[in-house]
Amino acid sequence: MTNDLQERENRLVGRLSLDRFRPGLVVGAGLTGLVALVFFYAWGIQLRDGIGVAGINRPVFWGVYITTFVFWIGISHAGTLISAILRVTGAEWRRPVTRCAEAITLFALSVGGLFPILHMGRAWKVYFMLPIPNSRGLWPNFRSPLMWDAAAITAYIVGSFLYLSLPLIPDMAILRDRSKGWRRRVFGLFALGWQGSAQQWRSLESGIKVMAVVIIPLAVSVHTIVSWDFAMTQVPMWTSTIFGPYFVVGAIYSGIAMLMIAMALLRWGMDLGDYLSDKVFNNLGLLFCAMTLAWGYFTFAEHLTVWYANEVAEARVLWSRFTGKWAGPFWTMVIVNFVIPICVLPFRWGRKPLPTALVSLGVLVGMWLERFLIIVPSLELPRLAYTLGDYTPSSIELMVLIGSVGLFAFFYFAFTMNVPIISVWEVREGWEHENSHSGAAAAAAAPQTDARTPEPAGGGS
Amino acid sequence: MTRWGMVVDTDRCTGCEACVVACAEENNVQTVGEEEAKKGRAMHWLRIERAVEGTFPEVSVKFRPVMCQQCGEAPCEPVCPVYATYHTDEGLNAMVYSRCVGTRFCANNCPYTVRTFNWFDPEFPEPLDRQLNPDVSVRVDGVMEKCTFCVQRIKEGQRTAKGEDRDVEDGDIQPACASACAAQVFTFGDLEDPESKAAKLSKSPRARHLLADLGTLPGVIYLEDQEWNPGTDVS
Amino acid sequence: MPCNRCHTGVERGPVAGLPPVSLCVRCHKRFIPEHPEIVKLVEMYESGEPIRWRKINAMPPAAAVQFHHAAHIKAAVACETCHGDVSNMTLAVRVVNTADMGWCVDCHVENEASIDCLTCHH
Amino acid sequence: MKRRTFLKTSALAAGASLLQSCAEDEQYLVQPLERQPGRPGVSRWLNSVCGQCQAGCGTRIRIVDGDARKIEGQPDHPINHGGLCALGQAGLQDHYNPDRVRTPLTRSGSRGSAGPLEELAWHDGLAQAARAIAAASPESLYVVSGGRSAYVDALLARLTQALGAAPPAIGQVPGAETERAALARILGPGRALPAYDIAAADYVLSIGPAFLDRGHQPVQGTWAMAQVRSATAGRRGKLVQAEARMSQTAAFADEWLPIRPGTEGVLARAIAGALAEGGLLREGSQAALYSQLFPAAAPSIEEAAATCDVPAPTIARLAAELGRADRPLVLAGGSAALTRNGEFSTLAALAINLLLAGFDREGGVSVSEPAAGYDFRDLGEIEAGARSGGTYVVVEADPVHTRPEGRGWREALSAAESVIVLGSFIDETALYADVLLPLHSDIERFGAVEASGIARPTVSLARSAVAPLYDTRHPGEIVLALGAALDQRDALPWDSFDAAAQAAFDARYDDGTGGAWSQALDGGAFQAERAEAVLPEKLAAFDGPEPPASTADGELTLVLFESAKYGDGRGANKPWLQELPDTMTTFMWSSWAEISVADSQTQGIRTGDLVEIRSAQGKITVPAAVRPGARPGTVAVPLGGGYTDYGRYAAERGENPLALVGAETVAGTTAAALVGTGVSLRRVGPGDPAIYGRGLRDAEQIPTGWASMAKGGDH
Repeated sequence: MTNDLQERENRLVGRLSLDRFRPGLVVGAGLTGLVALVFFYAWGIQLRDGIGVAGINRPVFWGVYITTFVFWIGISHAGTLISAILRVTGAEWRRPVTRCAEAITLFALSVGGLFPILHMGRAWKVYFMLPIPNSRGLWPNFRSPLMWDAAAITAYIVGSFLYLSLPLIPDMAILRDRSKGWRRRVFGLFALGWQGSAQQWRSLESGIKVMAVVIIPLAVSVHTIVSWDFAMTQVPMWTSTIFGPYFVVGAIYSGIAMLMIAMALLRWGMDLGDYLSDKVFNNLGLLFCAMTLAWGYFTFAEHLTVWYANEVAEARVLWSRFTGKWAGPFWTMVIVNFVIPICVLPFRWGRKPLPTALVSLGVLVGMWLERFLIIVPSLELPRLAYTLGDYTPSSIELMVLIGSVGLFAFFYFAFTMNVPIISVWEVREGWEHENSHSGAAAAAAAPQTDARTPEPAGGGS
Repeated sequence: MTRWGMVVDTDRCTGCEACVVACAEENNVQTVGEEEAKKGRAMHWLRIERAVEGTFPEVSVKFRPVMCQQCGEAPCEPVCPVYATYHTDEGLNAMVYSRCVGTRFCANNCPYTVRTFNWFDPEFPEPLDRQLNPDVSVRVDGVMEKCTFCVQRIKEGQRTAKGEDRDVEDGDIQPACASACAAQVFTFGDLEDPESKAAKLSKSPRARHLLADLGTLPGVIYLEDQEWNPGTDVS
Repeated sequence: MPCNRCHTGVERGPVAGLPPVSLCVRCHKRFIPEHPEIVKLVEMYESGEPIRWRKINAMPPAAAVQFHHAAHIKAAVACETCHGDVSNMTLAVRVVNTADMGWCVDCHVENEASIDCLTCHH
Repeated sequence: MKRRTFLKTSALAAGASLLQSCAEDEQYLVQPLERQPGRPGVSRWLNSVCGQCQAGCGTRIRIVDGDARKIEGQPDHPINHGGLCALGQAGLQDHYNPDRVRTPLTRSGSRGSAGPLEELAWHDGLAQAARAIAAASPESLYVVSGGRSAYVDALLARLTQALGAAPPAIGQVPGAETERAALARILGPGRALPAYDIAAADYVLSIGPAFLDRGHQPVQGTWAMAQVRSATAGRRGKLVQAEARMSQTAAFADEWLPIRPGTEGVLARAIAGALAEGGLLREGSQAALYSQLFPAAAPSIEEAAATCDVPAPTIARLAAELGRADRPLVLAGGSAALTRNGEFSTLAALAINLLLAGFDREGGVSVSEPAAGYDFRDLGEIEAGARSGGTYVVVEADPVHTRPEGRGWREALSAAESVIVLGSFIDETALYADVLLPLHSDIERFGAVEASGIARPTVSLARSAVAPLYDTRHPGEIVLALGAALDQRDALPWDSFDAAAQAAFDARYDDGTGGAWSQALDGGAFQAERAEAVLPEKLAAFDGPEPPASTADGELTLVLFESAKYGDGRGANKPWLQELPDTMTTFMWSSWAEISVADSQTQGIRTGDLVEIRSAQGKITVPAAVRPGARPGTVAVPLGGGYTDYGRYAAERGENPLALVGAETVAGTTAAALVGTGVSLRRVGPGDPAIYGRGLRDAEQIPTGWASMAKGGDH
């Protein structure tokens, strides 16, 4: 039995093949790294010449940057939140998913977190927003939703980092024990002296459990607060009580979409079909489908109330989305975010890797458009109609947007190259559960397996 | 206490825009050039809105100068993460350029769209720079700016009064727009002082706030016979 | 010698100002006329070029500070408080980091002067 | 704005910018050699006279550390009462304009281009100019002045007289020549302009003049309308504007009559008829004089309604309101004076005041006497004459830009023997100059302006407020210097312009004590008593052409106007004014064509689209501004666009609509007919003009919700 498990573990680690040169990953990292350079190039131009190189103007003071900020923060909900929910609810099929989902969170947050700084007129003064005691006697304004944002995102990034790194410890130890030379020393460093003792397992398990419980409200709060950047204002169609849950649902929706794409690529590129199996896609697809419905419901509710109330300033924004200059993007969003998913995901054939990945691609585009359509039409149509605006993104903004995708992908490639993208010990733990269940059934003896404290046999070697 | 305020009699406004130029002249407001103006980045702190109602030949037009309303409950103030915009004891909605980090949140939340942003450093080709008002800081790129009620003139008036050991008298202080206006559209003064001209005018039955239902309690009071419907005042 | 003997603007306006070079020259023709710096001064005067002095206590433009000398003189702030003991300097140096807002604020707080931002920044 | 070059790497750029923002910029203090006026950093306010137009507003200049920082109106000035217009406010950008001519220049290339211009010493420049004038025969010496200062013009008149040449031609407000001619038909020959006491009127009917936009006295007009509307003056007065174009004045008016251009006279005649027939005449009404002037029966209200496109009941109501008002006033001229039959329109409107007992009473019409004792002629007189060769002296005027293309200034100046220009900028006329003598700005010069179009003769006076920035001179001083060089010391015996101005002033206004001059110089202005407008016993019947000018079928009528920000174009080189959104259209940095909603629909034109306007004379392509207030069948274009040169802010911006206008004159005068040219309109394609609140261009596309959709869209 132990040998069998060891065999399967060897095969998984082999697939992850961290010790081999993998041209696919290297080329991927290289290409996305180049795209990521575009991000820094464009930002550099902006710092040199002024924020005016972006297309934003008066009255559309926020544009692609804030859209993309919300987009990436939304993506970040993929991981940690989903993995935490699945962990807390004890969904067994989660095991191969958690690591690649949590990585998305961390990197999406890192990329998204750059945007509030990037969009500032004077990015070099960002320290004004930090509560550092200073001789001026000045303090940040904690009444501002932007400060709540900063606090929430910082907390989330710390929490996500911990939540990603805790379960990484045993895997690092596995890698340490399997490698030689300098690699062994490096992995050893990250393994933090993991020996696999019962005491260590207990601490790790309780740590992960606490983090899983903590991270869920944290994630919900982050996107709620992001939504309050808008909902707290007096801008037409931003002032909405449902923005909090609406944004959270949208965030999870886009997060799952990103996860689906990542999983499909991993499965295809690294031959991980045995682990990121059809069953995983199917289950996640069901969740995806549920989020489609939830997102559709919120979108419908949001627009219905505005339409029915017909308040002048809000109706102007609404109709610019329905039939005005933003009708194209709006109906595109409806189609890729709702119509297509709802035609595909309810069916078993639709929850296979390829269809879900394609649907997800559409959802990512749609969710970016959703944020764009929340921000731009409202700002273009302020209450005093004399200052009507008009916004077209500039090339710099588009470069930053594309570059940020590259930056995110580069992080992800680099991570996959160096860290097991599937949590080896968790998967192995799952096999142990399976075995003990089937073993118990076969023996038909008194159930004595203690599923509560999994004890990886062999001490990880 | 003092609450600086301005009464604007729209009935007299001819839309000549002398106030707009006077404001730029007094406050070192940069001109951005044609290309930037096309992008909607003109910096005027004060604009003359005009509403056209009806169809030919029954067309009527109204003019309305709109500048920072110096709200008592200003939507721009709480959203600034660094207190770059805040409320002073004298009822001014202050804007501290050197504190501004340029999130532009205040401008989004201003229902009057009166805040303007420095997208680039200003350029004053020599010798236009010699016209700059030394009492007003020239703003650098990346900071927000807006009508200040000519705070430099308020400070100057208060300093003069203090130097002469007296209180500031009604009419001592005039913002640039008010002193430029041939039609005497603007009346500036202390709304808390019941004897001031502005306070008296603000009690007029024609007095109203712009977008009053937002509860921003502006310090600018318009004298107009009826409020424009914000939904139909474009043309 | 009192500072305001030459920097005459200090009691009346925002800036202290510099005396005209002719005034410097008039006195210095009698006092230490052979000092090399004074010789330079007289030469510059005679060449008809106004003299450009580098500002020691300069506010960066981005600080958007409007400092008013007369208001401080009226409040009986000594010149030395900010400028140091210039009379004993051969070359004026910055003794106080006037670009450090905390320094200004401390003094304002101590003397119960206004610490409203608009007092200085506009 | 910087053009981004994508050469530097992002890392370098980012690093450089961060370093730059950390580094403390070096700052310098300049120590002056000698004592400067004023205290360092402390502002002084000195009086000056605005020279941006002929109105003569008194200004005060805020000076800090020797530099002018701000212009404001003099609070107690009799003309502007503390106010100023946008053009006047922007006067500092004349003074500090980076494109000002800084030294005398002479041409070494061919005329008409910015070609090589060489710097010149004043001595040589004056000598060259004097040689050219001396070489010219008196008949072919043409002196043209922009009319900014009557006292400079008086010196020019003396010089031309001494040389035996024709008097200087003075550029004037559009319509002025016609208004003067019309007034002369009532008050007898003379060169006075009608002046209106608007502030004291309680009912103002303006048939033509957009007197708040520009015109003779825009700032005083604005002040006066504030008095008319002042709640403190008891009953609020009323303003009715009859004008083909919806000007700012029309927009401000309580009622606007979008009259068919060229029919203003018919409306005025019909109102007069209704007044007489409706028993609305009052004590003092000069009905007899009126019927001598217009012996024919007035058109009926219905006829007028059909001709003018103004509803008959409205005409009847206007007559009734005029008749019942305490101090009614009818303003004449302006845009109505610019059509082919402008003299009839102006006279018919002016003559209503006869029926209202409006001459020489409070809130009525009086005369604005021409400035002290000098002879002048209209620009049109030069244009009408045969010109070949000739020597031109142009003082603060730009006839090449501001006169219709059909008036032939380019050809005349190209063929001239020599062209001497006194000006501050390389404008279109200066492009033809052989010698360009640069002038002091308004605030640098000794200001002496005699206002026109104001009832009480008013002289605004001020000393130089700031030291000259460059090697420039006062135009009056240049004329004196030319006089001296031409051995005309007898005609121009003064050493300085202020002495010359004082002599002219004293000759007219001094009571013998000499105190008026110095008092006015210190106080900013002098105001004499109102000149009486003595009505004659009998008037000759008007014999000029009456029928409205009509355009061919399918053609639109071109309406040219002076916008509040560009004026005749002089505002175009000031960035503040270029970036000022035109109040009615919100266009910036460009000229535009105002097109009615109806006309736009037939061609599918939207605001911002480029349209080609074509006339028999030429064509221009400008962005369209579709205006609900534009009269169908008209196209209105502001003057002041399309400079080929005039500095960086004006050059190649918009188009000059005068390219469309031929040699047509207002019948009976030599004035250019700026309204009434027949044009065709064609959409060229989409354009990209700078429009404030750019969404406004798509206002018609803004959805406003289901409630208004049900009503069929309301915007």
